[in-house]
Formats: sequence, structure tokens, C-alpha cells
Amino acid sequence: MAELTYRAAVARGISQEMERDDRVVLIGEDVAAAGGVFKTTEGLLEQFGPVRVRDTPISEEAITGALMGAAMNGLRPIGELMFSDFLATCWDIVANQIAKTRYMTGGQVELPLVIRTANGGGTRFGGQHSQSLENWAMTVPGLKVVAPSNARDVVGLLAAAVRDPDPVVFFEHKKLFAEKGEVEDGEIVERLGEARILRKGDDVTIVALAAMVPVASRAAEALAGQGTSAEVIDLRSLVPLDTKTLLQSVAKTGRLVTVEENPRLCGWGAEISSIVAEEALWDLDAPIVRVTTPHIPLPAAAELEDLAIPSPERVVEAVLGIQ
Amino acid sequence: MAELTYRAAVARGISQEMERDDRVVLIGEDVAAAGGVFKTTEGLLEQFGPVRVRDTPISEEAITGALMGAAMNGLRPIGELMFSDFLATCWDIVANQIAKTRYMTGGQVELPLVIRTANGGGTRFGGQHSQSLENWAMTVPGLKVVAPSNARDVVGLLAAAVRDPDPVVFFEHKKLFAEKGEVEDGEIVERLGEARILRKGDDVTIVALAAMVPVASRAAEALAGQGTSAEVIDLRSLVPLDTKTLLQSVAKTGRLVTVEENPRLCGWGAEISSIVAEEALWDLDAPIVRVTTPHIPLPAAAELEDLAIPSPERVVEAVLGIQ
Amino acid sequence: MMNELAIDRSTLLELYRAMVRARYFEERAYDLFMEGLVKGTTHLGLGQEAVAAGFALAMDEADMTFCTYRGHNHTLLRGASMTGLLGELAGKANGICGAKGGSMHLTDIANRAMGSYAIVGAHLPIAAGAAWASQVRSDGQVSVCFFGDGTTNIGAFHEALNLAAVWDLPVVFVCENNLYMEYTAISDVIAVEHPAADRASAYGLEPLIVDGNDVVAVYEMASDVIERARRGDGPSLVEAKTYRHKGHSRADPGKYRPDDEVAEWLKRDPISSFRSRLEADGIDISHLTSIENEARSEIDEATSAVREADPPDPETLMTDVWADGSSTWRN
Amino acid sequence: MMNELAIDRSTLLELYRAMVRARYFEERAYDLFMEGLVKGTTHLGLGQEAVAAGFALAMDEADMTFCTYRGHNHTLLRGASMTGLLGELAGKANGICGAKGGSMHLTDIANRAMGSYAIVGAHLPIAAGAAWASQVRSDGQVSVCFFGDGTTNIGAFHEALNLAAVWDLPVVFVCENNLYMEYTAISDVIAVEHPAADRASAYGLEPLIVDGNDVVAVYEMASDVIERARRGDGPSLVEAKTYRHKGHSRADPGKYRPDDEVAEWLKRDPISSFRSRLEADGIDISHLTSIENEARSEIDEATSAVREADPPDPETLMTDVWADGSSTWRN
Ligand SMILES: Cc1ncc(C[n+]2csc(CCOP(=O)(O)OP(=O)(O)O)c2C)c(N)n1
Ligand SMILES: Cc1ncc(C[n+]2csc(CCOP(=O)(O)OP(=O)(O)O)c2C)c(N)n1
Ligand SMILES: [Mg+2]
Ligand SMILES: [Mg+2]
Repeated sequence: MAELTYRAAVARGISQEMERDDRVVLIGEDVAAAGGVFKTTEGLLEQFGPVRVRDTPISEEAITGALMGAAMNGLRPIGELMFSDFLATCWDIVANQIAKTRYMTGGQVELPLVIRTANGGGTRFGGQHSQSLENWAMTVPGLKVVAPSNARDVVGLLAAAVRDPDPVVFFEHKKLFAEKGEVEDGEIVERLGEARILRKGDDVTIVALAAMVPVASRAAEALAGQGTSAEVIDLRSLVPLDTKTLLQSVAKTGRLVTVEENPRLCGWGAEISSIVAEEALWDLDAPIVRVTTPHIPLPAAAELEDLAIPSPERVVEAVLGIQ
Repeated sequence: MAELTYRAAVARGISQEMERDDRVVLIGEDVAAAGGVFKTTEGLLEQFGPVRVRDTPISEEAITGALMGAAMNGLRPIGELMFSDFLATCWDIVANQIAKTRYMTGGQVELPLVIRTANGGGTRFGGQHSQSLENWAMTVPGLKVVAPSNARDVVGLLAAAVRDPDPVVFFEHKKLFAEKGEVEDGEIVERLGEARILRKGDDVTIVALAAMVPVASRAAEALAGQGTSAEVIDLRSLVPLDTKTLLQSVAKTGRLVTVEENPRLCGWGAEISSIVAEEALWDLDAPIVRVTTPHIPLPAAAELEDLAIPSPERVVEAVLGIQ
Repeated sequence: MMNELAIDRSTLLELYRAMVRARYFEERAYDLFMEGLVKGTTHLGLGQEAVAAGFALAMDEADMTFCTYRGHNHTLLRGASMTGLLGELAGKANGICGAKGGSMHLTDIANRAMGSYAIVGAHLPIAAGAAWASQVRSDGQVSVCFFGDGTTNIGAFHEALNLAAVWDLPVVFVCENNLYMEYTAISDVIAVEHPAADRASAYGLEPLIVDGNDVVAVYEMASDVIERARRGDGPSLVEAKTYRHKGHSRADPGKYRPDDEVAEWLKRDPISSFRSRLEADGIDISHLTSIENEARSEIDEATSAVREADPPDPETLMTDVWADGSSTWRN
Repeated sequence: MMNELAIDRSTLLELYRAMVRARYFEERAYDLFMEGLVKGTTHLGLGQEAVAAGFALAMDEADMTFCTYRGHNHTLLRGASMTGLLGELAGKANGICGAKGGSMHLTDIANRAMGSYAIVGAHLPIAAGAAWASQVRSDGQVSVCFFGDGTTNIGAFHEALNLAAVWDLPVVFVCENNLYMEYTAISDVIAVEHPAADRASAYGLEPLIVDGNDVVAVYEMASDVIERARRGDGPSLVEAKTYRHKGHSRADPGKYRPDDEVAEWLKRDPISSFRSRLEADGIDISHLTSIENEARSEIDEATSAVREADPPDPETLMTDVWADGSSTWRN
């Protein structure tokens, strides 16, 4: 049992899968010699050599296109996009090519690939290096969407993503890189599509993802102090989506609050709210409240960015508002 | 008063604005000499000359980048992306640059530009030329999102988009190009952010956009025959969003059905459902139902594509399911 | 003059057969589009058959082909069945992609036809990626990627060529320069003469130009660059000068092209000119006519098979989004 | 040797002043980042001042500058105030973008500093677009677009260069080749020697290379290509060979660079070398020291102004998404 940072867990997860399967390779900008600009791939070049761990030019379309072509031809490649904002520079390859090819070819093409990318705000980098874009990937049929909230899940979900026969977009949260967590020794493999109930509760269901999970947990703590028992669910993956756990919880609590880092419109919480409003309306004892970043680009200044991204205080307020 | 096709209304709207304002220019692939591959820009080169109507290379990043730079420097450019699917090939320019620049510069930069693009399915073109992507644009703060359902709105909303000081993504629906509608002579200018109630009703609110508007209307017809009075709302623009009209209607009918051509997850209807579930839950007498294309890429075969895209029958079924 | 060629007669005849099969297939596809059996769209390579034939015959079975929406010829000549291809165009259950892809997405993985890509430029990095996998395994497999002149101006072209060059990938990029994009001439949108060849040096590659209507010249060029890639000597960029006999797609009459230009190129039809060369070379015409007859009956059989075929099973709408065959996104 | 130059002394002194102001500004930015007053990130152009200075002084007031996250120098030398820039880096209310942009998005439209762009390549087509507007108005305005060596491998570079060349746009593309991307050498990811110059011919442009550490050479090259664009003779692509003294960003020590290479380039510091040339040319040292003193007090004043400045008003979080000043998306 070791204490690992979320950052180190990324390298651990990749290493676990590269040791297990020769077909797993890693490419990206500065991932080899430099060990990644977020130090998430440190030691992998040394461990697996330059054929399996390779630096690329600044060419996101070439990186993601190479992943697709290699996956079509027998590899199980992992590619890093330094910041998730750069998904926009290769969105055609990701959303139009990778996601649709199996369906459009009548199932002829298998694409076991993983796109890893540093996602989210709180780092004062400004509007083009801080976005939470899980919902972009969620809009695209054919993409699996994973976003771990802690070091152990990074290892287990990354392993599951690499072993998955379908393309996975794996969002690593920049704000969590330095967070430490207990990670047992030996192989760790989770299953995609299983949410985790972090805290049991009876009065309200709080659903969160990635860096919003600790925010939701802190809110639940505070609420407990005020006599409100909140159930906190870490979705862990948006596609596949664990609607069972979600609907069971709402059936019990009768109240739902989503905590989303994405700007409001068409965020993942909107989808979840619409599922509950369609399938569990009569379970609800209160309106469904979405706590999100306002529908604005993220500002650079610390004071402004902290106002924009959901905080425990805002979650508590939202919950108390529907008590 | 003339009968115009939706297709011809596009050229009429552009022409109206180019006559009015020298700063309005048009670029895109095959838009000049060829008059557009959908014949939506016919006659404009002849009318306004090669300086103001210009063909481009197949370079969507250059096209959209050029729109942004020109808008920063005094023009009011209109750019055509032949198919909305190609938004993915220039998504960085659209979502990261155009949308965010005003905010990131503290309001220094004004970007009065319009990106016109042919959107939607029903044309048997297959998964890469049929997507309904209004929700992609809706996820991005800083973009206005417009999608007309008829020829007159094409003229009036396009004029409004061109005169708007902010960037607008204007979705023209391929399935509607051949549809005819009455369009009065003289200048036509609508306002962005005003939904239209196409049909008054008391039992259920059906919200639709673009090609789903006629589908919703046909469903309402059929429902009337079965004694159900449906109110049909054409949203016309997603950003700005006319929540007033929407919430007033739901307050009256107590039932809401969205009709979305986009694949299910994080479609525009999810956002609308979540707004109602948060602000008007107690107005609801029934679950909110979303009728969407399933969460799949669009197939090419006629029989399959027609099954995938919402039909009047599916809307009727959805409404009767919550009566 | 054939005897100058280091090409045996059987190969010459196979080159002829390949072009004739492609020609008959696409002429039929055009007729069936006009008839309404083929829906949506078609982009025909009529007139460009020599490029597809010359490369297809120069490739090994394990080599991979990546092409565009104008990919009927390339897919057919890697071994896909006329019935499967025509069925796909017609949206029938016997379509090679189960009628889910349509004309612009013809794919036959079993024959290493790795897909027809409908968004300009996207398949260049994908082909590079497939070649990268071959390089990792060093299995001697080569990827060949076909695209048009207009594709040389999109970003993905630049990124793919650079990556392939820097990584020395076993991939051959083939620009079929037919002088036009959709309805606009390539010369209007580039600042150089040759859209592909004049870009080669930006990637440290040789400028390679071939007469794309001379199937023998194409075959020899193809054999050379494919062999180079197989040897591990890296990628090539070939520009084949050719012309499409019909419009860009569907019923486009191609009126944006000067009549004399069209007439000039029709005279240079790759099939009839090659036929005359074969005759001049003393090949017994009966060989040629029997090739033509075989191709004729092949397309006729495919046509009736497709006419009789059922539309796709509605069940298939919801299959094959995921590897488990389903489209389920929730539990 | 200065007297060979067709450059008057006042210009030489202004070039010196520009480099010194840029140097002092960024040294201070670095110190304040280490101190924690500047948050997030910074990308310093220390060592690359001659490029920014040479071009800025060759531009007319109406000309437009587009640069990257490594754009402090370019924005400052177009006329932005040190206080506004430093305030933006520190996230203070007096920041030039109201602290909403941060270090990577410095913009000063009033001075035609049209923005610092943080996603590699995006601003090349944008600069081309601004030049297109100038062309439509034929107002003689020129756009100058700065980017790095690594940027030459992204698709937007290719699309922008081609469009600018085909449309003959009044834009100058300036590649600041500092030999590295983030932590990887450019030579590892290109198949040519000069990332920009060796790509010029793909767009029908001349290969232009200049010593980016020689401010006079840069100024002369800049004057020439800007004048060419202004005359209507179209775009240019200039590759300036230079080096960054510090790491890529923030506290990066740049350990991926060989010590002797770093030492070699430090010897070629554009400011000290130019200072010696000015002295050799007989310029009174007092001129130089007063320039240095002025720059020193300018940055000191800016620093205290920023230290005392308030954080941004929380109200501004929700302003300026739209032209009406609001962020409202609904009624
Ligand atoms: C990114 C993108 N932009 C535009 C189109 C629309 N389009 C389809 S084919 C075509 C012309 C392509 O010309 P070329 O590359 O010369 O190939 P050809 O059709 O001549 O074989 C265009 C513009 C597209 N499919 N993808
Ligand atoms: C599309 C994109 N990919 C990657 C990055 C991350 N990144 C920021 S700067 C940089 C290196 C750029 O190198 P170069 O163009 O040489 O400019 P320099 O930093 O040397 O001035 C990279 C890879 C980015 N900002 N945008
Ligand atoms: Mg062409
Ligand atoms: Mg560099």
C-alpha cells in the first residue's frame, strides 16, 4: 500500500498496462524525454524505450489520427493531449472519425485507443487552458468518457480504458495532480460505467465528477453539521453512465443537485437532470438544482476563477435552498 | 409578397445585408463562382463582385480564422462552412478563439461575424455529413446559436445575425432547403432570442428547432385529431434562449416534450429540461419527455436514417405516453 | 513500345482488367443513381482508373489502402465485391457496411481497404498511424493513402506529411490531381504549380509526379515508392496528374470546366489509350474482349443481386456503436 | 561598422531602449512569479528581445501585431503600459484585460496589439484575416504575426500561409526559432533544417532567414518585408534565429538544453552585444545609461502600482461575454 499523487498514478496506470501488453504504446508532446509537462509520464521512456514511448511534433490532428490508424492496425495506443482545450484542434479526428468509424463500417473496425488529456480549471491559466470539456465528448456517440477523482481511480480506470475495445477519452484533472491518495500495490483494474457512492445519505443526492467530487464531499460534511444528510455520488464515467445508482439514490432522497465544473449550457448535469425528470419525476420532492460554472469563459485572476468554479459553499446553499 | 425556397432565402438575406452595409463580405468554398454547393449564395458574386464574395481553399481553419481577424479589423464577415460537420475541423478557432476573445480581453475585442453552415440529416449522406450540431455551439460561452425553420425566418434571422455585434453560428438545415414559404418584399429583420409559438394549445408544450419544427407541427395536427391540444414552440435560437415563452407555456400546459434531431446525450433539450426541472417543477403534471435521435451516428440507408430521426409518429407517441 | 517495359503480359492484362472493372462499376453506379436506386450521393472516379489500378496491383495483399469518398475504384480493386459495394451505394442489406456507411464510407477491412473518408484530409494522419503500427512491428506492411489536389491545403495534410517524414513511416501519399476541387479549380487556391509535388520539400521529400492516365507509368512509380517504404526508407508523396470525366458528385454536369479542356482529357482516357497500346503491342484482342465481357457480366450480376436485395434490417439501426455490438450508453 | 547602416542614431537608440524595456519588464515578471505575486504562468522572451524590438520599430502605428503566450515583449513594444501588463500578469484590477486574460492573453487594441494567443497556430489565420480586411479597404495597413518554431508543424500554419499567399495579403509571418518547443528540440520533429524558411516555397514564398539576436539586421529585414506588404506585393515568411535565456515557462530550469549551447547563446545576448556595437560606434554611454535608468524606474513604478492595485471587482466575473457588456444567455 503506497501513498501516490494523482499525477504519479497516471504513470503507474500506464506502466501497469504497458508491462502487461506489448501493443500498448504512448505518444504525445513532451511525453518521452521530458516525462510530460505535468510529469504524468515520468520514467516511462526509461522503462519501455523510444519505440513504445515517443514524442510528437505539435500536431494534434497527427497525434489523434495516428492513434486511430494504429488502433485499426493492431496496436492499443495511448495518446496525450497536453490540455483538454486542444481537443478542439483535432475535434474532427476525435468526433467525426474515431467515434463514428465502427458504426459507419457496420462494425468492421475496432478502435481500442485512449486519449488522455489534462482537464479543468483552478490553475489561473485563463480561458484557453482551463476548460472542463467532458460534455463535449459526451455529445458524441461512439466515445466513452472517463474522469477520475482520485489516485486509485486513475490507475484502475486508466487500466480499464486501455483494455476497453472502444475509444475512450480520459480526462485527468489539473487541479488534482498534486492530491495524494492511498493506492494498494499490485494490479488495479476498475470497470467503466460504475459510479461510486462516496457517502451515504437520506435527504439529498449530490452528483459530481473529477475535481467537483471533493467539492461535493466538503459540502456534504458541512451539511451534516447542519443536520442534512447528503448522499455523494462520484460518477467516474459519463459514458457509460451508471443511471441505476443515480436513480436508486434519487428514489431514496427525493432531491438531486449536480455539481458541474463545465459552463452551464448542455453540461453533463443537464443530461442527468433530464433523465431524472423523465424517469423519476414522481420521486422528486424538490426541484433539481444544477450548480455549475456560469456560462462564461474562465477568467485568469484567482479571485475571479474561484468565484466561477463551484465551491462547497455554493453547493451547500443550493441544497439548503431545496430543503 | 413572394414564395421563396429556404435555399433562396439564404441568398436573399445575405444580399439584403450586403446592400445595406459595405463591411459585409462573404467567403467560403465554392460560394462565389459556383453559387454554393447548396445554391444558397447564387447571384451574389455577380451582384457584389469578387472583392466582397470570395472562394477559399479547402481550409476551414483559415476560413474561420480569417472571419475572426477581419471582424477584429472592421469588417462584418460572413463565412460558409459547407457542412456543419466541418465545424470539427476548425473547432479551436470557433470555440476557443472566436467565442472567448471578447471576455479574455476584458471587452476590448468586438467580433461581428456570422458562420453559416448546412446542418442536419435526412439526406442519406451518412454519418459525417448529416449531424445536427447546434448543441456543440450551445456548450460554448460566447457563441450565439441560430437555426431557422422556414424561409422567412432565414431572411430575418440571418439579417439579425449579420447586424449582431457578437459572433453567431447560423445553422441552415439541408432538409429544408427545398421548402417553400411566403416571404414579403422589402427589408426583413427579426430579433435573436425570440421563440415563436406556432400553434396554441393547452394540454402539452412541444418544443422544436429547425427541421424538427414541421415534425412537431405535424404531430400536433395528429394529436388535435385525437383530442389533445398541443402548443408548438419554434425556439429559433438557442443562444439567446427564450426561456420566458417556454416557461409560460409549460405553466399553462403542465407537460413538456422536446423534439431534437441531435443524438440524445447533452442535446439542447437536456438543457431545456433541466431549466424546467429547476424552475417550474411544480408546474409539471407529467414527466418531461425528450424525443431525440438515438445516441448513435446517423446511418446512410434511407430506411435506417428515417428510423433514427424523430418523426411525427414518435412525437405523438411520446405525448400520448404522458397524457 | 510495351516490350521496353519490365512488365510481363499477365500484369498488363491485369492492369487492363482492373481499369475495366472499375469503369464498368462506376458507369453502372451513375446510371443507378440517375434511376434512383442509389440514393444520397456518389463521387465517381471515372477517368482516374489508372491511378487506382496502378497502385492496387503494385501492393502486397497485406498492404493497406486509405481513400476518400471518391473511393469506389480503390476499394473495388483491393478485392471488395461489386455486389457489396453496389449494395452499400443502394442502401441495401447486402451492402459492405450493412448500408450504414453509404457511398462515402466504403470499407472492406478483410481486403485491407481501410476506409473511405468523407472529410477532407482526415485520413492522411490515420494512414500515417496505420503505418506507424507496421513500423512498430516492423512487419514490412505499407500503407497507401489517396486524396485529391484540394486536400493539399488543409491542415491535416501538413501534419500527416511532417509526422510521416520525421518518423520515417512506411506510407505512400498519393495526390490524385484532377485539377478541380468541387466546382473550383485548384489553380485558384494555391500559390504553386503542383499542389502536392511543390510541397514535398517542406517535409524533406522528393517531388514525384506521374502521368495519372498512364497505368503503366503509375504501376512503375507505385512499385518503386512502395518498395522504398517496405525497405524502411520512409514515406513518399506522389502527384498523379489526371482528370475526372464527370462532375464532382451526383448529377453535377461540371459546367465550370472549359469544353475544350474536357474534350482534351477525354481523348486521353486511360482505358482506351491503354487498350490501343496493348493492341499495338500485339496482344490478342480476344483477351481484351473477354476481360470486358467478364467485367460486364460481373457488374450485371451485382446489379441484379442488389435490385433483389432487401433493405437493411431495422434492428441494425442500434447495433455496432460499441465492440459488444450494442449502442448502449447506460445501465 | 554602424555607419554602414542606413539607420539614424535616434533609431538605434530607440532600438536599444525597446530591448532594455522588454528585458527589465520580463526580468521583473520572473522575479514576481517566483515571489508569488504573478500567478498561473509566464512565458518569457528573455533573449529574444531583438525580434520584438526590430519589428515593433519598423511598424507604422496603424499596423497590427499578433503574438503568442510568449508575447510580453511584443505587446509592450507596441505601446502597452508596463503597469497594465504587469497588472494583468498579477491578476489585478489594473490589468490591461481586467485580469480576465492573464499572462497568455495580453491584448491592447488601442495600440494595435491584437492579442496574445495561447493555442499554438490559431493566430496565424486570424492575422491573415485582419490583413484581408486591410486589403479590402486597401488602407495600407500591415499585420505582423509572431510565432515559434514548433508552430510550423500545426495545420493552422499551413492553411494560413497558403491563404495569405493565394490572396496576396499584407501580412508578415515571423517565426522566432528559439530551437525548442516546450522541452523538446525542434530538430527532433521536423525533416528539414529550417522549420519556417524550408517551408516557404510550399506557398510560393522566398525563404528568409535573419539573425534574431542582431536587432539591426531584424529591423532592416522587418522594414523590407513590411514595406513589401504595404506596397501590395503580398506576404512574407521570416525565420529569426534566436534563443530563450530561460526555460519554457514558469520556473522551468530548461535542463533539457546542453550547458554549452546555453552558454554559447548567452554570449550572443542581443542587448549586451548591441550595447557594445553602439559604444564602438561612438555613441555617448550616458545616452545608454539614461535609457537604462528610465526603463528601471518605469518598471519600478509599474511594480509598486501593481503591488498596491486591488484585485478585480467580483462584478466583472459576469461582464463582457457579449457586446452589451453582459453574459446573459436567456431572458
Ligand atoms: C474538411 C472538408 N471541407 C470541405 C469538404 C467538402 N468537399 C468534399 S469533396 C471536396 C473537394 C475535394 O477536392 P479534392 O481534394 O481535389 O478531391 P476530389 O474531389 O477532386 O477527388 C470538398 C470541398 C469536406 N468534405 N471536408
Ligand atoms: C495546439 C497546441 N498544442 C500544444 C500546446 C502546448 N504548448 C504551449 S507552448 C508549446 C511550445 C511551442 O513551441 P514554439 O512554437 O517553438 O514556441 P515557443 O514556446 O518556443 O516560443 C506547446 C507545445 C498549445 N498551447 N497548443
Ligand atoms: Mg480534385
Ligand atoms: Mg520555440
